[in-house]
Amino acid sequence: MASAEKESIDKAVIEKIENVGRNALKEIEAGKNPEIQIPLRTLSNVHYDEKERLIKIGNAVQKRSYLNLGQAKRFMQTMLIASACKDLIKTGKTTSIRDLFYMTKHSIGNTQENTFDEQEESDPIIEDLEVTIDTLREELHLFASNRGSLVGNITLVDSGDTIDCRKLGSGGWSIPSIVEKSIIQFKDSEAKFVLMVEKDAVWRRLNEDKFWKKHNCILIHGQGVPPRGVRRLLWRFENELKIPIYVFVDNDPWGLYIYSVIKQGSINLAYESKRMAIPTAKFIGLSSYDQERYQLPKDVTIKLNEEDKKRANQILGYPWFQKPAWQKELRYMLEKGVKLELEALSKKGISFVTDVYLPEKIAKKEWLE
Amino acid sequence: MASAEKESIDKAVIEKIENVGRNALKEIEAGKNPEIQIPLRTLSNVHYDEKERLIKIGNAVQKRSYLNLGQAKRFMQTMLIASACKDLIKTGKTTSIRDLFYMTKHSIGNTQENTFDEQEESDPIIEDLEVTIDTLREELHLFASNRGSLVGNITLVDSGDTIDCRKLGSGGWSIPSIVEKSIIQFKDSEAKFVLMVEKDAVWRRLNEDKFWKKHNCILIHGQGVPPRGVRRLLWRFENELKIPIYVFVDNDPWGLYIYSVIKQGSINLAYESKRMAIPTAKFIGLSSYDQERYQLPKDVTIKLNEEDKKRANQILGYPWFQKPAWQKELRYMLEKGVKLELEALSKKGISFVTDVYLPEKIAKKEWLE
Amino acid sequence: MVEKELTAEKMAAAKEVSVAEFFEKNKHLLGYENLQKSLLTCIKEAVDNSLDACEEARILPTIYVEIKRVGETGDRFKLIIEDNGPGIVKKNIPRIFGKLLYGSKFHRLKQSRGQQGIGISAAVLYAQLTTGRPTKVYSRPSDGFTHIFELHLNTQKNEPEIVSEASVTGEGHGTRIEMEIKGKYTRGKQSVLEYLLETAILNPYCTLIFLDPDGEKFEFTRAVDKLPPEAKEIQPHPEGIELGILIRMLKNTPARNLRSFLTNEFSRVGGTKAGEICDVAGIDPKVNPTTVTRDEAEKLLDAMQKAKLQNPPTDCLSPVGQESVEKGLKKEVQPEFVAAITRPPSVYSGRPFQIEVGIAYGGKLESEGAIQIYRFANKMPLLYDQSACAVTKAILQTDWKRYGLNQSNGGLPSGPVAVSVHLASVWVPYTSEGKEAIASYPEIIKEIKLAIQEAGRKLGMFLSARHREHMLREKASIFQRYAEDLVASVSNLTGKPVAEIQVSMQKLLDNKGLVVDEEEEKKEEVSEEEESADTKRRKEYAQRDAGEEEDL
Amino acid sequence: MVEKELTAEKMAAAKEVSVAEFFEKNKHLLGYENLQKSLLTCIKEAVDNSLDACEEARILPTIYVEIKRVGETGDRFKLIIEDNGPGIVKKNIPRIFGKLLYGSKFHRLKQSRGQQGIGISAAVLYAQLTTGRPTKVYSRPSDGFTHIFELHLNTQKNEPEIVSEASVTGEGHGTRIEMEIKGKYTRGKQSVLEYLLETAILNPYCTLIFLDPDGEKFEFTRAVDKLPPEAKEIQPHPEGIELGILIRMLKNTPARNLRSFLTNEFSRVGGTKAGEICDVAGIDPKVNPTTVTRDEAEKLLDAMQKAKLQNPPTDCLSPVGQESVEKGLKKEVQPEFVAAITRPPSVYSGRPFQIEVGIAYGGKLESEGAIQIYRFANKMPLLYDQSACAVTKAILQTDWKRYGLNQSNGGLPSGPVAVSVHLASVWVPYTSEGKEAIASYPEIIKEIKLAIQEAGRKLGMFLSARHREHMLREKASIFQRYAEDLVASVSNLTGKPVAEIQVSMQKLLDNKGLVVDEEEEKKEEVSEEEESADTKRRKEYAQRDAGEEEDL
Repeated sequence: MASAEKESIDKAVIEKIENVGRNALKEIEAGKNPEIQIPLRTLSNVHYDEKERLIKIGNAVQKRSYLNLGQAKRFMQTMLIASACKDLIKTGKTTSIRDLFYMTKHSIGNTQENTFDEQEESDPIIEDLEVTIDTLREELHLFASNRGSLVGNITLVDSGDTIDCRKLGSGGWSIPSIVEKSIIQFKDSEAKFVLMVEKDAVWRRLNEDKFWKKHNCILIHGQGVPPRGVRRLLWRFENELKIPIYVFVDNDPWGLYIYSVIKQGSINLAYESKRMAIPTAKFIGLSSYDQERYQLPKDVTIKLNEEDKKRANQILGYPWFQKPAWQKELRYMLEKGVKLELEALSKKGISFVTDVYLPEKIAKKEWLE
Repeated sequence: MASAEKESIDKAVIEKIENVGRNALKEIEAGKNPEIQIPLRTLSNVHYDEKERLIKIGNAVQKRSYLNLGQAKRFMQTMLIASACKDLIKTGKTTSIRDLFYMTKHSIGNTQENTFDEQEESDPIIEDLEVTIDTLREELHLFASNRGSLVGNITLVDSGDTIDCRKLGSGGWSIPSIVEKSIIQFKDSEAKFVLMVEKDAVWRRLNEDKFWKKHNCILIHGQGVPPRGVRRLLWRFENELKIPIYVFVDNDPWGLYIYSVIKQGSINLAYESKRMAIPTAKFIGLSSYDQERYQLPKDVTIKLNEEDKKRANQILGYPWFQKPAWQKELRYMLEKGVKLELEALSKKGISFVTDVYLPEKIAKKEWLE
Repeated sequence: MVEKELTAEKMAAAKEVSVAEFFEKNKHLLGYENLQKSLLTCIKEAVDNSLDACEEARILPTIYVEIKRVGETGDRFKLIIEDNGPGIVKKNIPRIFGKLLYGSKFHRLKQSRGQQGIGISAAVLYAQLTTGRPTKVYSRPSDGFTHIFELHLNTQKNEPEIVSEASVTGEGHGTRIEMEIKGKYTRGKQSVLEYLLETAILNPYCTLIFLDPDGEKFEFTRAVDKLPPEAKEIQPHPEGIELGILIRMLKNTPARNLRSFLTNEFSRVGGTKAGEICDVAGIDPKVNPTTVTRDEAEKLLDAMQKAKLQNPPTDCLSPVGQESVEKGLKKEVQPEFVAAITRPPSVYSGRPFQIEVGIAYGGKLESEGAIQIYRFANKMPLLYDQSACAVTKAILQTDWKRYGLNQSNGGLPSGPVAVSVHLASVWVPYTSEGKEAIASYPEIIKEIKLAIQEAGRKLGMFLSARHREHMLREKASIFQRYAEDLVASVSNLTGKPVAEIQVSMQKLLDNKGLVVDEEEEKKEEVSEEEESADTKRRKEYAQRDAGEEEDL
Repeated sequence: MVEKELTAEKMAAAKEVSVAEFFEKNKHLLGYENLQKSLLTCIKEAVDNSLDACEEARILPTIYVEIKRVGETGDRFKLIIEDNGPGIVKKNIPRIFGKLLYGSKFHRLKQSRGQQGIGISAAVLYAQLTTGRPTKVYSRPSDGFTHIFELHLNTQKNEPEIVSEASVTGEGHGTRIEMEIKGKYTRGKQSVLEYLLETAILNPYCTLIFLDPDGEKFEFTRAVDKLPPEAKEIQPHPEGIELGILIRMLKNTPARNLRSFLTNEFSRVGGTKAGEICDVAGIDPKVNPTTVTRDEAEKLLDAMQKAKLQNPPTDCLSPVGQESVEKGLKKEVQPEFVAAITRPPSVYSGRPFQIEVGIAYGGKLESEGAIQIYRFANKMPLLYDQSACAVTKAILQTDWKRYGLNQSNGGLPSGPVAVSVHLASVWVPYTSEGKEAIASYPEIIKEIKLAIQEAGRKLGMFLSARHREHMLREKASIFQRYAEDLVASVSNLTGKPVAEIQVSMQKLLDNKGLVVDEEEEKKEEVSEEEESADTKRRKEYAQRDAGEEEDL
């Protein structure tokens, strides 16, 4: 680990965490109701920055105070999490958010009540802390469970180990939750682009066909909505290697939303958009128009269910979905009433996706931006 | 790929698949109702072989014929899948079971009906075919989605690439679905045992603490119930490297069942037990007795819910759960009415599991067999 | 505080009230609750009387009904009901229409629509109360004249008041009534039209013509040229007698001794039985009935009810008959299938009754929602209070799934079905004076259920035959449907050309496609079930953590 | 087939039926449907009469009720009802008990329990019908004697038959009735005990003593020493008059001219109004009423009903009063809280009525299941047909959640609550003669709902005060509960010792813990809500594929 840099970050973060406690203490000693102001992570407090093409968080805050029936417990929990994070950083360990839940869970005094009952309670408090002191999850020495794999024309250094991603066979490299420079460094890459695939089965097909070798690229999947680690890695590829990111997802509202999250950021992590969103990312497929374009048989389509339709209509209304091409794409999907999964391309032959679809799309620059 | 061996396997499998079609044709031409006999994969048709310590499939079969209203469609589907698998092997491609679903899904004649509507329909047919012609999933050139990662004191060759698993940083090697000798070879291992962990967060903690280096082992997680690839890999480690497999799971009926699956096989894949079950595998934790043994605070326990209790009572009745130690373990869990997750160990300190728990268990040989 | 106590003397200003005053004040008890129901009740009383009179005179009834709007308020109607019945002799006209509780049917034990002598005079009372107008009656009793009366009802005296009276020459027979009332005309459920339709369903031997206030004409034409059998009057049966009634009969009998009292005034009591009864009661059969004391009467009643007597005679009943039930449903409902059952007579509380049930299926019947229920008592449709009626209860207690219909737990069955249930009895036990629902005597419910079951079995046979035919066609088409893919797959697996396999396949289907051994089919299903149980187990386990597969 | 046509002459054997015969045959219309209900009806008719008589005589009622088993069949009972009322003068006794439709209350417009003069004589008829026994009446009408009669009712004539008669010296006043009937004694819902309990709830100025067939004694003791106000008799109001009635009144009036007819025989019609009405109708006010024609009467009625008249006088009503409603519920239900409302009188169809509502909460009331409903009409409990009653409908139409109770959609509210609703009126519109449910006139439903709302608001205030108190206590304990962990965390974050922070914290809690500004609290809750909406969104999205987190 690049320890000097790491140490200075750790020190700064501890200072910020301690400030939270100091402010509370000041108010308690002054006989005031102690209060924390937490930037709001809601639809109403994010906006789409047209210039930077990012979702950004606004200035609205929620106040959380102790002497308030609905907030007392959460106020205490916030301090508890802050205190635990300080300890974590001090001992130089990194742990999962589930671990942190167990570390801070205990019964309160002599009651039957616990500080936390479910991880669902502690996770949002961690996010609250991140956004309040403007610090990354990773800087708090925390990670979520990881997902996603990588192969391709690049060599990485991971915690000091050199990994040649051209030689990882069928499995590939598991992408960890924390991919910051202090842990992962890039070395020796000839890749011309990154192909980010929603699903691992398709990734596997592409890897088996050595797509990344033929087309000289890095192949990544995030198994659904890509976790922070994958998003942050993509961001670093784009920024450090200066290569484009192509996103290849199911043709349904969820797939398109994954693309939007990669490209523009998400509501919940709007405060991290600058460090995670990639405005130049390109949507390579599946498009609602691909069925006609590639003459896919009708029977590979799946009817949109109520949830799909609801979600489609919901994201149609988001300010960052107002680009005419996106609206057209989504409305056409709703009009046809069907969705397409990536696997549907297999109908045209097992390696259709590798030999025809992707090369054509990239060559023709047929993507949604 | 070790192509000579592979080719001869492929040829044998194709012959077996074709036989299914030939038998049907013979009956059709003889004016008889064509029928397939499929070994039953049910609780009633498996037994526990005390000697081999494996769950084995019995001789009962279900008959599936075409001229039977309830079976006609499934009979046709079975032939359809067999035919598609033949094509797959002939073209030398490997694909996911989801891909196979899409490849065989189409509308029937001029009707609105499809050959398959959901993957849930085609998956059991694939299993039927496997067991009927006594062939592995992998030999049919099929894989399910993969899960699981590996680090440790071993070097592997994966599809020709040499991978040093000591140098995979925090991410590790993603374990593919197919780990047969023709694809993965072992090279250069000093590991003294394999530690199979249920959860990736714990695996990550152990990897960060370089547990595998300190204790000279291979570290694997299967993210829940280990998929075929992980089970087959464990089996090969045990058989080829002659090192013990330690299983480290949550203390709940599901965790114990994962151990049983690894050790003795499962009902549904009873016909594969010989190639997947590892009777020497050892249950290292968490045990219901660990709470007292390691003085874990009460508040890390979680109450068993109704499903947990139902499952516990169900597996208590399985013939292969009749060993007194297992019964005692499960009954004590029910009696206490609580379960423990692996993360609970963090209460004793972030690296308690690495520094204290596992070394002690292994040293004292305190495991359930 | 001390209350001033009044003496009873001051409160003694009690006086007698006429029954007409009572019902004038309580007209809702007779079906005059609201304007819509009042209009229907007036029509119903007149039409029921016409039908009764025609049947008694053995005339095939033809009845004309007209409703006209009067004035501009929208709530005034003139009603005209004319029949081809026997007419009413001149001297009886005023009291039949102008006096409550006057009639020929009250004391008779014999099936008829009207029972109390209250219906038509209550309509006259209602007309007078709401519009002040007298009711006009034209009667031609085959005496060469038409007698025309305009009548009021004096409520304080419960006696008719004749406003005008005339007799003109006129041939033939029949009765025509004209009255003016306040009311409300509607269509749909519980309307005049529905009442006439249902009347036509169960009384297919009558013709009904209806001219509604909008000038639309409806004709329900006779489909059967035979009247139901004539009902005979009978004596009461000991089983249905109460002590108070017996005491009164003993006091009023013309019989000279107890034995002849018993044999003459009760049905099913012969000389020997009468002797036995007196023996058991310990009373001399020769004693004068008027001297029997209350305590003796009690013993006598006990003995009468314990004696093993035959059921009462059933010629007092006039069922419509299986054929007419069927024909009525056929002509008005136009279904695909009809089954009807007339049960043998039975008895509740010593009173004979008989159940007839018709079930119609398909055709013009609505296939969505609950089945249609037509309820009849003594050939009259019951339009209100369906849920309180014994008929509905019997239908709810029947397991209709057995007969091939859908039925949710505790609910009415659903499907394109109409069920008509007719209770014929000398005394219909209504739950209220509005004559809207039959009380739930266990004997009655039991008989209705038996009749429904008999007819239901016929429906079930019809439906299962239809289903079997459908299944056979379905079966053939299913085997055919999957054949193409099956053949293509087998061809790919074996290398044999599709065309050749196709020929063998078609031969197989033609020979065996429709005649698979049922026993075999069953056995195979069992193992399929077992298979799905395993699938279920796997799914259960998968619930633990969606996305995890056990070992797929 | 040719039918033989009978002449009308042969069918003319019509005859008159007495009202007693009618009700003997239709006794279910009067509440004698089954043995259990018949027993209750007999008791009820006697007790209601006793209460009416006492109130009219301004005597605080004390009523003794006894039921004894007779014989061994288990279905025979002797009923004894004795009161301290004014008694009945000797000459009236036979007809009050032995003649239907005889009484002082039928033609009066004034609130009382009995209305028809049918109740107690129907009980006598029922006793005679089922056991043949006469009813025995002891009356002491303050004339120094006790008059003792044994009575039957001659049904054919609807006249009393005196079996025995005697007068012995006896002081004081009161009436005692003894009758023997067939019946069935039960406890629980719709039982005699329930009837007496509910009577005691709404009539807390009476004392009831009951000895049941098992010898158990129940006493419901007077809690109020004041009778409700006496009801006065009034004239009818033009709004409630029908044309037929008006015509009859015109014919029978002693008034010499139309103007005085209008002012004398109707309430709220003064001389000026009478003149106006005649003007509008176009009839000379000096005309003799008996010469008014039907058509003129129609115009007159129209004018009367269009004239703007005051509502009818309301001294014909005798509400129990808010205080008594409260005291009655308190003494018999023993709740934690009671609220009662007596609404001002209102009018439906020209008839004055008044609603009283009491709501009891907690205490001995059952906290599981639906609330208890007590329905009363003219101070009498209604035990049957709850679902058909206007009271139930009004309760269902009320939004009880507003008053702090649970209520599922379209259902009765639940909780430890009893609601008593009393309708007092000169004419209670029952849905049937069994006097079991109040008909759903919109005016009545509206008044009931208003009364419930008024009382409900009081209940709501009580419950929310209780809730607030509970919340304050809860609040203090919550802030205290989390303080330890909070202090420990802050100490770890700041390095300040726990003990020191603890002191500041405790000071803060003591000062501010219970007095947080409500406005502030509200504002903060809003943002918390917004936050949870976001969480919800994330969860929705997570549903797509369980196990996937968006970006955690």
